[in-house]
Amino acid sequence: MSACLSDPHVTVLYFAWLRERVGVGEERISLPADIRTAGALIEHLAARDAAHAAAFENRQTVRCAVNQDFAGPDAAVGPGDEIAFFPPVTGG
Amino acid sequence: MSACLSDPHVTVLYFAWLRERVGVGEERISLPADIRTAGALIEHLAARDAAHAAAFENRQTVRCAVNQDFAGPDAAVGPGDEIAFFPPVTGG
Amino acid sequence: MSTIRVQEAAFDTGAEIARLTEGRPDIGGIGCFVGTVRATRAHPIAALTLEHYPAMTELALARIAAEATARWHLLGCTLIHRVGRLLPGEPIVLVLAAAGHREAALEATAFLIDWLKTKAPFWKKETLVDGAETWVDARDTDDAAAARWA
Amino acid sequence: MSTIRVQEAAFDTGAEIARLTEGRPDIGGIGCFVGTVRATRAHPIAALTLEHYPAMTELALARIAAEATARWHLLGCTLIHRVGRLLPGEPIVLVLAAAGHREAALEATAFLIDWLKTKAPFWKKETLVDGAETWVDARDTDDAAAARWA
Repeated sequence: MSACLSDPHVTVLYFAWLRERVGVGEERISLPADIRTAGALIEHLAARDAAHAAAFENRQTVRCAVNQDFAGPDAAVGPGDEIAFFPPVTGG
Repeated sequence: MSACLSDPHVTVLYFAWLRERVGVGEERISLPADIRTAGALIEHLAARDAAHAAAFENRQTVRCAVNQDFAGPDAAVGPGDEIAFFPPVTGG
Repeated sequence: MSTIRVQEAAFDTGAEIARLTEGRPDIGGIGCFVGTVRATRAHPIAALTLEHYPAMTELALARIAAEATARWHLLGCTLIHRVGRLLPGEPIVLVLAAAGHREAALEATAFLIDWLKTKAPFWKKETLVDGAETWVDARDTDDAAAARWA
Repeated sequence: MSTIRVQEAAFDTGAEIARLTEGRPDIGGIGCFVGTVRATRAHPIAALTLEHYPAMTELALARIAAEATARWHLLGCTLIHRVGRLLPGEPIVLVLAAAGHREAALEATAFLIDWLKTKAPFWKKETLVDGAETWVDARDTDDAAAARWA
């Protein structure tokens, strides 16, 4: 949210089997101007390569947090945000 | 219950404020042949003296156990039994 | 397996949990309740004195533990109740219930303390800071809490 | 007052209860839940590995603690969650809720573990005795348990 318009990047984090499928726990990606929600970001990421496609293959089991707060697919995302994707939590 | 008919005694125990009012925690008393329930025993004891009368003055707040098991006023009592009287319990 | 004790000494909750769970990897959750002597500005007690019916107490506690064990298939259960004179902040009672899953462990814990409060022969006398002594009255809410498990 | 910790090391439940209740004679009851790594003959796991989202975890736990504190007027609350590799029988999570009376303490304890299971970013991977590894699936019953507090 603390965006610098000249740096349209977001930090994307992956946990549990999403991390294993993507192959990295964290990546910094350039955010296209037309990607404004977490749901749109998922589509954008899933189209990148086979690893990302596999991670997002079952959208129903993917949960999201934007800037360390749980968020749905309609949540706004913008430059500077930290967006995390992970399966439903299983702590406790 | 393990009665010896030649020894018609019961052990009566008192706890909390019943003990304080009666003045003793335990007494061995001779059980008249016509006293066959805990309720009848209360009436018998309450008639003994002022201390017992004071202990049993509010029957609604007196609870009973016969041979270490909670019992109502209709519970059978007989020679050899241990009968305890006390207020509603307040542990925990 | 149940541990039932009535004692004057304080108990060690961590050690009791360790004892309960030792060698039992089939346990998935332990519910616990510790009751303490409560003193507030509105009700400034100096001490609580716990009396009980020695010949009956452990029997009554064992019955309560057996009931909980049967209802919730507990893998272990601990009831420790102190007697004698206790000061504000001191622990009075420890309830532990171990089960495969948390729902059973926590429900059984609530059941155990509810039943203990209404079906075990303990009586509390309060000593106020001015020295006045009063036997604590049973609470209707305790009867209601116990009744929900009937 | 809340204590929130995420750590690899085991915790000392007795010490945490002591820390929570120290100098607080207005506390009348402490509810507690300890979750442990469960292994059974039907499901013989060798280890559980806990992963979490470090930047978010303590924040999420603090939100859960704040919600419980507000709803049940808690006098203190502790949430400790372990991460890393844990063996069968080892403790995973500690929940403590201190209140004036037992009803609030025990209800808050159930709420805290229910919400923690569905609203804190932890993930469990099981290692079976044959070496196979599987990410644990979320349980529908956990969502249902959390939903009853909505």
